[in-house]
Amino acid sequence: MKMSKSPWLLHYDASSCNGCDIEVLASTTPRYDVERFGVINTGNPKHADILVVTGGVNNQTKMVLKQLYSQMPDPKVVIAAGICACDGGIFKECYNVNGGIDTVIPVDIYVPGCAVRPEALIDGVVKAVKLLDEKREAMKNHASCEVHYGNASVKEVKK
Amino acid sequence: MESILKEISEETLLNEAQAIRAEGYRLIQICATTVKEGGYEILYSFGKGYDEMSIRFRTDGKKPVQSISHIFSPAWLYENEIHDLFGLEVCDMVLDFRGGLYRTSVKAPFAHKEEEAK
Amino acid sequence: MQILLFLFFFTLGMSVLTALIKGEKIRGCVVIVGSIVMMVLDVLFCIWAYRNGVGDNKILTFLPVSEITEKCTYVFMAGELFLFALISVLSVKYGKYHCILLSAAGTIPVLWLDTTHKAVENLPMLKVDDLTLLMFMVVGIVGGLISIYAVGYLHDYHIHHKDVENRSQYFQALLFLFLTAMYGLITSDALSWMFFFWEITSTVSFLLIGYTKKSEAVTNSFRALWMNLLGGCGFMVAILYCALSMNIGSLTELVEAGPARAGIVIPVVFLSLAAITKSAQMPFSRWLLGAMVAPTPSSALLHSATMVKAGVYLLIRISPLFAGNLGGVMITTIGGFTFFAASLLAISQSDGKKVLAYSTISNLGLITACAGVGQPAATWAAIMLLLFHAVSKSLMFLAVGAVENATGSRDVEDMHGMIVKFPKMAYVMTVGICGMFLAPFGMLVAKWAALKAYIDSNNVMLVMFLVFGSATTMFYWGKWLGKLYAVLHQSERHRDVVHKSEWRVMYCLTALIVLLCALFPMIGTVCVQPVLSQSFGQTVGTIISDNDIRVMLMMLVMIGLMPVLAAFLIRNRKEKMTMAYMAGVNAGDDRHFIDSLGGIRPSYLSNWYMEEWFGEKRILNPSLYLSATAVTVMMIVAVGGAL
Amino acid sequence: MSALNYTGRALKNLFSKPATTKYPFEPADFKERTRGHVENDMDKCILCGLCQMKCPTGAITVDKKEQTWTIRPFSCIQCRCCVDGCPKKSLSMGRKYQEPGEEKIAKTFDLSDSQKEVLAAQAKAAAERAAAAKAAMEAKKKAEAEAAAKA
Amino acid sequence: MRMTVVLVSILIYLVAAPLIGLAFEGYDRVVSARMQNRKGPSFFQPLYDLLKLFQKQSIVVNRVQTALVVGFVIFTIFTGCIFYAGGDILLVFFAHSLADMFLILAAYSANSPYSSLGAQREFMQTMAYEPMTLLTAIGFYMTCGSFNVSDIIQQETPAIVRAPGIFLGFCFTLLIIFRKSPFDLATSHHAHQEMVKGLTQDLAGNIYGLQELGELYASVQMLSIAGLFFICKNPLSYVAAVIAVIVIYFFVLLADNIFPRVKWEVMLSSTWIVTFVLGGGNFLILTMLNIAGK
Amino acid sequence: MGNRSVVPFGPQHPVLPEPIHLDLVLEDEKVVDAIPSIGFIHRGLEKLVDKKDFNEMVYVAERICGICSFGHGFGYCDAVEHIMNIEVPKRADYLRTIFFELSRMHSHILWLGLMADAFGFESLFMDSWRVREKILDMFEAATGGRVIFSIVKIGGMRRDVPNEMLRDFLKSLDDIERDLEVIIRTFLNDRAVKGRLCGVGVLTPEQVEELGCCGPYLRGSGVRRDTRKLGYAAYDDIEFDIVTSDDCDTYGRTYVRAMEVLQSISIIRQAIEKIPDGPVDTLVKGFPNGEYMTRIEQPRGEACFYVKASGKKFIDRLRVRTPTFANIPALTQTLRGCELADVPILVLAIDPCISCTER
Ligand code: SF4
Ligand code: SF4
Ligand code: SF4
Ligand code: SF4
Ligand code: SF4
Ligand code: SF4
Ligand code: SF4
Ligand code: SF4
Repeated sequence: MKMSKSPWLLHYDASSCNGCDIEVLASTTPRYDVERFGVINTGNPKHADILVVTGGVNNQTKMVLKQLYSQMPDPKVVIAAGICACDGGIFKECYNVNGGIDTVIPVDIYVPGCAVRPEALIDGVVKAVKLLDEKREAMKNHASCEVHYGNASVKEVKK
Repeated sequence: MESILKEISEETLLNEAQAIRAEGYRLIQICATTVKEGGYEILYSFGKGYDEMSIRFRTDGKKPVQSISHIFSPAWLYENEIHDLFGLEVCDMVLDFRGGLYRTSVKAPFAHKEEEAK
Repeated sequence: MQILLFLFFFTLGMSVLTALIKGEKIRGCVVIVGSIVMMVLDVLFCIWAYRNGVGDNKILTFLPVSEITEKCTYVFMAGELFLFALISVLSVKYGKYHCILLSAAGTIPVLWLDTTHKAVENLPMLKVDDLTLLMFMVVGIVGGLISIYAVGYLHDYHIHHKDVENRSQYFQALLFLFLTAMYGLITSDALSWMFFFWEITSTVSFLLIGYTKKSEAVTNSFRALWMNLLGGCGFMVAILYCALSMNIGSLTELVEAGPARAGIVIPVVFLSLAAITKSAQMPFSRWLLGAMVAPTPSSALLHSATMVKAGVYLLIRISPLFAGNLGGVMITTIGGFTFFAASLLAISQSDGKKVLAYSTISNLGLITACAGVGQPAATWAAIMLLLFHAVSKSLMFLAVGAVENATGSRDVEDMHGMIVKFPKMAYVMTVGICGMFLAPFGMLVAKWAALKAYIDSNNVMLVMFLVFGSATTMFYWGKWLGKLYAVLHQSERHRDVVHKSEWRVMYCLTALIVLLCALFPMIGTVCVQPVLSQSFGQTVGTIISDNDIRVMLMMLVMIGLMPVLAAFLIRNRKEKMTMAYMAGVNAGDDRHFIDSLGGIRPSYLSNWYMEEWFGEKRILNPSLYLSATAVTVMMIVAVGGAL
Repeated sequence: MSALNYTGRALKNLFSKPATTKYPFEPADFKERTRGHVENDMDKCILCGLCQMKCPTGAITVDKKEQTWTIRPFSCIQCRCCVDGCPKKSLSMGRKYQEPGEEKIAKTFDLSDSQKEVLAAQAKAAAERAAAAKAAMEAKKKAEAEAAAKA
Repeated sequence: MRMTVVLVSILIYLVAAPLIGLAFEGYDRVVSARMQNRKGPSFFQPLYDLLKLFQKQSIVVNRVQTALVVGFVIFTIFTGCIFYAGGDILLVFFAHSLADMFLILAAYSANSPYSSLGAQREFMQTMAYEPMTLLTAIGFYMTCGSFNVSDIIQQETPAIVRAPGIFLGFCFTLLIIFRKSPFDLATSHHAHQEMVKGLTQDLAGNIYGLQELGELYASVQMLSIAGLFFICKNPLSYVAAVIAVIVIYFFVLLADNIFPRVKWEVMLSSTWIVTFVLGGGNFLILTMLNIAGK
Repeated sequence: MGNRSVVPFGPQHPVLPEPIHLDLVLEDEKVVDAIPSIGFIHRGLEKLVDKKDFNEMVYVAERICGICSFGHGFGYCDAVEHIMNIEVPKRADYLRTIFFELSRMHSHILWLGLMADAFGFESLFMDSWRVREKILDMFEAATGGRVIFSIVKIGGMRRDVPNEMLRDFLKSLDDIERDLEVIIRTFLNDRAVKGRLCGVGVLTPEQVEELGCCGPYLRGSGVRRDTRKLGYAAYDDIEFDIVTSDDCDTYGRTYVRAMEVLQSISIIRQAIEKIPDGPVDTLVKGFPNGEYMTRIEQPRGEACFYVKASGKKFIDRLRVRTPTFANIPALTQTLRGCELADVPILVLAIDPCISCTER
């Protein structure tokens, strides 16, 4: 069975303006109902396959994002939803904005829009789901599960 | 609606605030602005019904600003914000985040640039 | 017979001996050797008794009226006077005069009875039957083990409690004295003898509770004393009534008189009163909580495993008399209610010993209720409960005591992460806790039997108490168990300062629990069944079917195999370790998070106690008033009806 | 105060058609004014660079040398500012949004050939005009100089 | 002969229970979505979810937890085996709470705030529903004189006839057991609650899959018990039981969709009151009938 | 520490679509202490005045928040228009009013949905958001955006809305009103729902004034104040009553929001009826010079836009005091002593817009 049949998602707002967040949420509601594709909005990184991030990542939320990413089991896909998440958008030049999720964790799919449209998000999820399958294959071929940690693994602190 | 703006001096802040409180005003907002000539001005807006009354003073930012949070209880939020964004010291806040309200990448981003260079 | 007497005097001698030996080391050795000898004797005696036919439904009676018993009576009278004097002196010293009155009220009539020869004579004074033997095993084995444990424990206790005067000599002597009295109590058949031993246990308990001489200890000890003395008065009334108006002087005669005998309800009710004070049933439950100030071995031995069992032992003895009279109603109501209310109260406690105390009260309530039903099946359950409870609870007490000595706290909250910090202890406690409430361990089996018995006796109220009470029981044990299992990464292990001897005792008890679970069908048929045949003159049918027993044994085996299986499954797995979820703000590990001020704050996880719902403030007093009213009303109605 | 208020609606929903769109199995219907993405009619653009200046996120680059107009759709916030500001009305708002992708692409458009010619012609014309002006200027200067010399 | 019947039914249970469980969940997902005026996922979605979980990397917070989850699954399955072997229904409930205890300990072992809060609430829920489940077993005993499932299915009239109150009370507790609104306190199949995922917060990947598998077995078991109320000697009663279970489940789903989540106080008191009134009342009547019958 | 648990609540938490963080100290389920932390969304956009000119700042202002984006754009424009003494055409004023009220409707319905979600009433959440989509459709038809409209500008509106479209709006409003009936009834009358709302987070009228609260939070405690009565845009010409509730708890706040949705429908109907024809835009010349503070009533309450400029292309200071910011001290107050299960409800009760709070 393919992973793609059941993508569970975790949404995190890394300093967006809300516009994209409500659209992410709206895509789970009756009009767009992403549950048609098996999507469940889990609130829990440990159950999630897809991390949907909105907003351009600020200084304070950077660490949170990294942690959430590291707590998701492989295979996993990151979707940057909205222009802010893609490259910082109108807030790119703000002193506290990193500008784009990819400055902090690896991004697999960029979904543009300000705010991101639910349709675009659906397209993004469909793309992400294909990637999930690919990553699953890659995982099978690799002896280790460490496919995609990049800079996001959080070291355990020894006391 | 009427709207009054009164310039005061830094020393009289607490007295003024007390007087305004006694008249039954609530706090609307506190806002700091950098002044081109150097220093900062701090604007306190109060409301009573639909009326608005503001007081404002200038400070050079060297000595701490008095907190009015024990006169107007919600003031701690604004004052912490001013502390974090403008780098102004505010003393005697009822809830002091000690710079942790906004953990910005640039410390006190709104402060005068010269000070940063120092 | 000789073994019995030897055992009796050996234990008494141990008491005197330990009181005399000053040197701690030597005394320790003596106590350990003595305890082992005592246990051996105890077991030998049981074997001997069985070989002499006790198992075949025979009863061994000893000491028919003779010269010796006559003399014994004088010894006992002297003893009673001594107890009275002791209590009086201490009461005067601490200004608790009501105790003198109560003591006098209990002692004088009995003395009067003996001196005026109004007492029923020509009685066999001692009697050994299956129930006695069961109690022998409980008292002997648990008592011996705890005495051994006490050696190491007291040593540490005085290291940690510098403010308490070291009187361990006295403590150990009292333990042996208590064991002697307990042996006496369970072998006595004559009511007056039993009463004597009964009063000794009350007094020893009083002395042990006051061991530390702190003001709290003193207050609590006097509370225990007056309640127990009140019970003693009840006992005394029963003796007087039996002797004077029914010409009955022994338990056997009383039981043989049968529930139908006119007026029998009066001694039954008063004996029940004595029993519920001793077994700390509501409204007399508070003394047992107070008793927790005493060093742990005394809590384990007196206040959970043996002495408080004397009350329910008496009830089990007279349980045939409860069938269909108000005494039975009173006992079942009080027992059932105590079971439920005490387990609710246990939820709100975080002090390990207090939880244990409430749990003891609660379980004793269940046993009381079972005995009060007056049916063989229920009594079967009562005996089983008594057995399992004695073992599991004493283990729990010892474990909590050991933890307290090792970590300085006996609070359940501080046992967080025991599985990492102190794994051996966690496993021991797991067995103890599971033994108290989980299938397929002992207590649950007994509860199950109780439930069936209640249903079959059509006692709706008891069923409801049991059904709700077992749910609440699950809650407080479960959350304790949970605490042990929190895995705290990178935490320091506690230094294992628990003495080897203490460990051995705990291992023995652990093994005993598991063994009891595995063997309970056998125990049921070999040891318990005859008791019922003796007292009810009928056998009970299968209480738990073979099928169920098989299933439960399977479960036991599966639990035993769990670690192995899990190890096998986990082996060679590619797992990634992550930190526990903390809403994304872990500060490097899973014990700290980044707080609102941007600093690092330890996260702290506590169990629920729900003080507002189940706290002592909310429930205790209403329960006490309610049960006190119930007891009073029912006693008045019962006695009034009989007169 | 009543209970079970919602039962009716829940049951009614159960037996009625869901409100869910068919997208992506059927195309989405966008409104006429929907701001999807920016389109440039390269037949009209004169590479004046106004849009680049006006764009608040800097999503547009106008390269006059290469004669290209580039938009980075992953930076565009569909504010329509460029469209409103284009002097030639060469920009418009397409209704379909930019497709999500694995990379943040930039779309570069060459000026259409006809427009290149137009621009070239304009440039030429401008150059000629300039040349003419220069010539005129010089002629004027010369004339002035001559006049001065005469004087 | 009897042994073979037992073995065969256990075997069927082992294979069929997860499938039936998945079917019920699929039914849940589709019907819930439609009640919310959404199209919803396909009927097979729960199957996809489960299979996916087993393909995920396992990330753990510690190994004790894994062992405990394994214990939960094994004992849950074992509980069902007792039931389908015709065993003692009281024992079924006891074994069930043992299994549940493993799950709660697993949550405890994570030592994380939400797991631990979830564990506390799960205890609370267990405390709320346990009296009713015990009364259910007693109800069966009162109506047919035996705790054994194998005897219960042989009785003349189905238990529902004489124990309707107990049946209703049991259905009430099903809301807790299935973690449905208004009683989805410890965890629910969705997020969006103050506990995040509560009890299952720190289970991930295939370990979480295992836990889900266990829950499937458990829910089939509970539905079977609900069905048992309708079963008697008459083979047709099995059809009635199946229909009844489907209907009961529908009402569970309906309740899920028309109630907000309540607080634990409300859950505990309402469940206990229901237990006391419906369960206790019914039990009292049964007892009186018994006494009168004698 | 006894039986106290210390638990981080957020920033990533399913009941919080936006990250805020609370340090919760729990005794069983009871919250004995709660310290909020903001800053997870802080971008520092007020500082963008140095980089974007005063016209471009409209786009930034709109993106202060995606929920009442229109209000923020409008508030900023209004402040600048006051400084520059620009008279906005009447039609633009009416259009602004209509958009404002549509925003309020969508925001309140969104809130109702989230509230339903917070107490675990999933189908009610779904239903509310289904209805809300109809309002978004109207937005999209008129402005081309569902969330960010880019329709307001300094001096008026960027695009007119044709009268036919306004008439279509009226039809949609009828639909919405019908759909809302069951939803509002469930919120306000259902016993179980009331069980979750009544008596939760009680604040007396004195307390809310003292704590500087605003918006439905204020009116839910019985204080009659609505900044719309200041009469900006076309509010002077329109009749409406201030909705208040004397319940002083979360039920009161819910009541106010639910009733305000219906009120907005009536305001829009009046506005569409009265809207004059004409231009929607005036020419803006020069640069602003001076300072002004606009106060408007956003869905969540009173928002203040303080603009200071000194006659240059770039203004000196933009300061936005948003309603959520004003309500946070009250949130802190109500959290103490509540139950864990009420935390989401209390957090939602202020309708937190962290995005604008932290800017
Ligand atoms: S892309 Fe636009 S709508 Fe989305 S968060 Fe950024 S500014 Fe807001
Ligand atoms: S490996 Fe980790 S979990 Fe295991 S004991 Fe060590 S620190 Fe604890
Ligand atoms: S503003 Fe218009 S004409 Fe000028 S470069 Fe841009 S698209 Fe071309
Ligand atoms: S629409 Fe706005 S953001 Fe996009 S290119 Fe045009 S000006 Fe730039
Ligand atoms: S609140 Fe929970 S149950 Fe409701 S929709 Fe959200 S996740 Fe599902
Ligand atoms: S109050 Fe909130 S929703 Fe309204 S404009 Fe401000 S940020 Fe937007
Ligand atoms: S109110 Fe704010 S935080 Fe809550 S969902 Fe809406 S945008 Fe997000
Ligand atoms: S927090 Fe308020 S002002 Fe900010 S974006 Fe949200 S609704 Fe708008």
